[in-house]
Amino acid sequence: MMNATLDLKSDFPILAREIHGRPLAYLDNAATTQKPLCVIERVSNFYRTRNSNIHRGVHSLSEESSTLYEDARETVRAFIGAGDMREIVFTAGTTDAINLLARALGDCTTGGDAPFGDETRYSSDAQIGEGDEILVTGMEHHSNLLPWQDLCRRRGAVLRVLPLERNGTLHMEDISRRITSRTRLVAVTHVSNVTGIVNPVEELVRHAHDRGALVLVDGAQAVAHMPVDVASLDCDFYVFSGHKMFAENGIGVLYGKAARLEELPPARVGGGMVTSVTLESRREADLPLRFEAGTPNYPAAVSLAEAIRYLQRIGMQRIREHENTLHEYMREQLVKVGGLTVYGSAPEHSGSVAFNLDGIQPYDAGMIMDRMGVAVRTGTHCAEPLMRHFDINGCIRASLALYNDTDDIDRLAEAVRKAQSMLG
Amino acid sequence: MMNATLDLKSDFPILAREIHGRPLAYLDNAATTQKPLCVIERVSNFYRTRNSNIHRGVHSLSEESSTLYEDARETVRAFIGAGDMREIVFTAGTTDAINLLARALGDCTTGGDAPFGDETRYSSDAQIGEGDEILVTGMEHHSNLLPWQDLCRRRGAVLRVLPLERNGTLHMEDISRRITSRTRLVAVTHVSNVTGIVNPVEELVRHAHDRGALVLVDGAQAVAHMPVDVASLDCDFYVFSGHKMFAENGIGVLYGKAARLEELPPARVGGGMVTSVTLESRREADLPLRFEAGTPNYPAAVSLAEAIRYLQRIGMQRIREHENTLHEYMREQLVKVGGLTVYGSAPEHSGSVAFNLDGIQPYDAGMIMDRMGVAVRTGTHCAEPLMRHFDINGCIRASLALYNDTDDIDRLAEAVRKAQSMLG
Amino acid sequence: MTIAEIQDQIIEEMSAHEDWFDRYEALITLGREFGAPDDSLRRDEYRISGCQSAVWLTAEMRDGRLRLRADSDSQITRGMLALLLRVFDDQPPGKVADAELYFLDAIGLRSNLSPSRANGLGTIVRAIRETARRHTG
Amino acid sequence: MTIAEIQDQIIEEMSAHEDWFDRYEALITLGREFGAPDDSLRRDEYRISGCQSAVWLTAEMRDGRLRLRADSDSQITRGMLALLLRVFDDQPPGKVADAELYFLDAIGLRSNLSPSRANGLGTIVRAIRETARRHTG
Ligand SMILES: Cc1ncc(COP(=O)(O)O)c(C=O)c1O
Ligand SMILES: Cc1ncc(COP(=O)(O)O)c(C=O)c1O
Repeated sequence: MMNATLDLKSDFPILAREIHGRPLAYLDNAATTQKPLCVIERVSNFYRTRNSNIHRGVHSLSEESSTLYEDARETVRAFIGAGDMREIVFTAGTTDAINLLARALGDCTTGGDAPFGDETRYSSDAQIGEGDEILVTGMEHHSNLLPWQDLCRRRGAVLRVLPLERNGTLHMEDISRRITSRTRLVAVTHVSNVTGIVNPVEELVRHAHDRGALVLVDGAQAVAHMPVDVASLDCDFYVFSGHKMFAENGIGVLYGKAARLEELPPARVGGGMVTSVTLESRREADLPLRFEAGTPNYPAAVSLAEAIRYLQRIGMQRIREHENTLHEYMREQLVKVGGLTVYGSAPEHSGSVAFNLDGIQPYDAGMIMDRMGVAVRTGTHCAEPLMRHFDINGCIRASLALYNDTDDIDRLAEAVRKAQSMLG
Repeated sequence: MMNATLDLKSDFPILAREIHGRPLAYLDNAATTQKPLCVIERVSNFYRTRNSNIHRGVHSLSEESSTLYEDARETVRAFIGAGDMREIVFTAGTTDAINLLARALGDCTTGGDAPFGDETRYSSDAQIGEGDEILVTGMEHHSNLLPWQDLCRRRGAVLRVLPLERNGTLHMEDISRRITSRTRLVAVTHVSNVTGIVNPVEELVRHAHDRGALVLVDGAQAVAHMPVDVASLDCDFYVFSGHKMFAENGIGVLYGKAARLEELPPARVGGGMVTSVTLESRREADLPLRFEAGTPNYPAAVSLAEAIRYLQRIGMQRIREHENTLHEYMREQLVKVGGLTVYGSAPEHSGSVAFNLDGIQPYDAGMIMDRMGVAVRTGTHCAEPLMRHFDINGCIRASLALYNDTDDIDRLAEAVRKAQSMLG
Repeated sequence: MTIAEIQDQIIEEMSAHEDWFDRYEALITLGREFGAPDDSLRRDEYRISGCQSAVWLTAEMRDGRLRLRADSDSQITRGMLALLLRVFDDQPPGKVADAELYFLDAIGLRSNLSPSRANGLGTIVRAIRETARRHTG
Repeated sequence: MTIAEIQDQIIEEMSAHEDWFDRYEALITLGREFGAPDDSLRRDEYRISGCQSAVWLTAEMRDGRLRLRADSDSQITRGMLALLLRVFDDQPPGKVADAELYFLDAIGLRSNLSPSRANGLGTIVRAIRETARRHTG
């Protein structure tokens, strides 16, 4: 059963750390992943030898930085199976990408007029307005909920919610009822950051496209854990964060089909996204630069490319199998410990397991587990509607990445027992 | 005259690089600065030993990261003389900070209603709307122009421009005419990123406050070069980028007076900026977290704190003197070379010198200078209105930082001569 | 007893517990003994924001002294509240506002005071002091 | 001459110039000899975006061959345009669209082709090829 095991801990310097005199068992990967040495050194070397601002500087350093930045874009493109580099917009992260998209979809008009900027380039039909509907699900991270809530309120659109089954999966039978001819956008997470449930995204996309709605998939919890191919998902937008996939912080991706991005005005403006400017007007650069106002975080993009190469050397399919095996083992071990409730179960899981110890506040348990060297996250996990669905105030979340092993899980079980004995 | 000379090149690994067989003379500091070894190693060590997502995780790594992040905020606060940590909002950079502010000032209302979110907390008076005026200057970077252009068009406000004198300084006599009772905001750069002209910000602030207008100062070209004290400037908002002050990319600061920030709704929403969420509503966190949706770039904040400590060890006043001396020397040397025009002159300069070689396109000159190992920037420098003011299509910009020395300037002069001889 | 005397007493009691687990075991026991959950207290208006666990706090003046009531859904936090109330409850508000708080440090809870701590002990202490300040002068 | 023959000729001529400065000196001379600035060409509608220097390009078909005109405000870019037009002007559009372009590499201008280059040589080549493609089939 453990044959798919990877053995990668030594690639990650931080995993050699001790916490309160015990080796670190890091199970907070859904919050952020640790970085392999190759990524840390890549960025450090970049700053030591290559760094210079990009944007068509003519000197050599600037050209080297620019080339590496565009190479990183190509690496990302290939990694997620996008057709064209113009479809890869670098952002500061998932939250940033979703906010950028939400603003572009609804906040670039002057009271009903066409969007402005390079007016002729955009389609005012692409703007979400009065009476339009946006559909989110009951398991979204706040970052894929609040921007849509706000957009709906600003533009007079209506936020609809696809409810969940008791087990935490999407209520798929409801889909044809919830996606109506007024639905303009479906915003859904690929993988729940709490339960680890993998959503049937392809099916959702088919339904949405049948009704003429666009689909944004929040891939923050997916890209580090399984092969992702935006072409076969056929979603219109896909977003994720570098820091959750072994790259440094401060970089994220907004993938959008070129035809969709072409329709949208830039919602963030400034240096680097224009080809000419007067005090009254501007001409905007082509995709993807149009959406990248300001100095981009090109060193973090370089780190993302390095992280992707690291992932590709291991192989996403192998990573998926390793984590599947561990995920099952973790659920088994928790059930064996007993005296606890696991939230959510579905045909397909990835990454996180959420649970609570009977009669014990997750915060208290987390404190004890930390002293056992086990890093888990407790609280609402930025998913309060999902907490309400399970009728809890919060829970413990243990979440996996490629470097975890059965030893980490055994340590988790031991720490849970300790918390139970102290708090029970 | 050279007595204020600093000798810091050896702190910056990249400055030992060769370009086309010649030592690098890096004079593109207004685009981005290089990083001292202490900053590069601080971040690398952070990722090796401390990294974990912040936001009130209970495990030790998360607490260490959180503490370092908040320590960085305190370091920034003290560095710019802000009164309170709540006034320091971390952003992805200057452009990001200005866009965030522009959205918060005008795009959080539903057609004339009060701003929403935690409605009771904000003042709808703080929102800029129909007929209100925003005043920018003729020397702004596109990042401090386009967001205001867009805001005006979205909200029916009017963009006014404070014109420049022939020498590139602000037309200060015009001020009382241009700041009217309808002026809501004055957006002005502290230092021009092209001419290096230092603007009389305190005077502008006094005029603006007399008329009840707020002032945003774009400090991107100031913070690395001179002591900055927001309390004595008395501006309402001050923004800058880490990467232009020896820190890593992907971090910037929006300083705002607490009373001003309190009035403003968050224009970017998601995880981390709320204390509770339902499908219909939210309660927002207090300042500054309210404005920091998503996983912040806490490692880059740590790098910014390290860069600030580096600056403080040298002393901002010494840096200012060193750069002043060099700046004068650079102007002198260029005049000595002859056959060129320097743009802009003012009582106070910092950082950049902009010029053109007679009859030679800046792009051509830049290519030749690069081959001489001298890195300058050519083009419009994201300041096209200023180019139009000087009636040029672009220019060469040589810009200083604390590690530059007279040798760099001599190399600049030599490279200029070479370009003239090849192209003249 | 004065605030200082109570702190010294607590330090003496807790010093019996050598390692972290013993100390927290004691804290949890204190939390358990802290009294039954009080629904009149567990109301949104009394809730202190900024702690991961729910914490409720009220105060009133009686005979020139600050009378505090507090509760939490976390056992560990209840244990900390038990200690804090032992120190601060039934003291003159001026003393509460200004007292040097050294016992947390001495019994190894100091790190819990930092503003970024999820338990918000620092937040609770700040809330108590502010309440006290409102009741002085 | 065919596109390949012209490229070989250019490579031979330029190989006389050993170091970068000589080569660019030659390029600049080519640029100077490229002809006077042509105002009928220097119009916004002909401008190629994405280069730091201004580049204008037009094409028409004459006798089954692509007739190109181009200009730039940069001397160095004019030199490059001189070479590109020597290779591509007055050739059948199908050949222009598909020809392997190896001379830039051989004379040390290859790095100028990368999309992030400020001079946009790559952008110019792409624009020429697209124009040619529009005039084929
Ligand atoms: C004066 C000024 N403002 C704003 C910016 C934009 O800064 P960033 O690109 O870091 O967002 C710059 C630099 O590019 C600048 O020089
Ligand atoms: C599903 C999901 N969406 C969005 C986010 C937000 O990502 P970030 O904080 O990197 O912007 C997260 C993680 O926090 C997440 O798990």
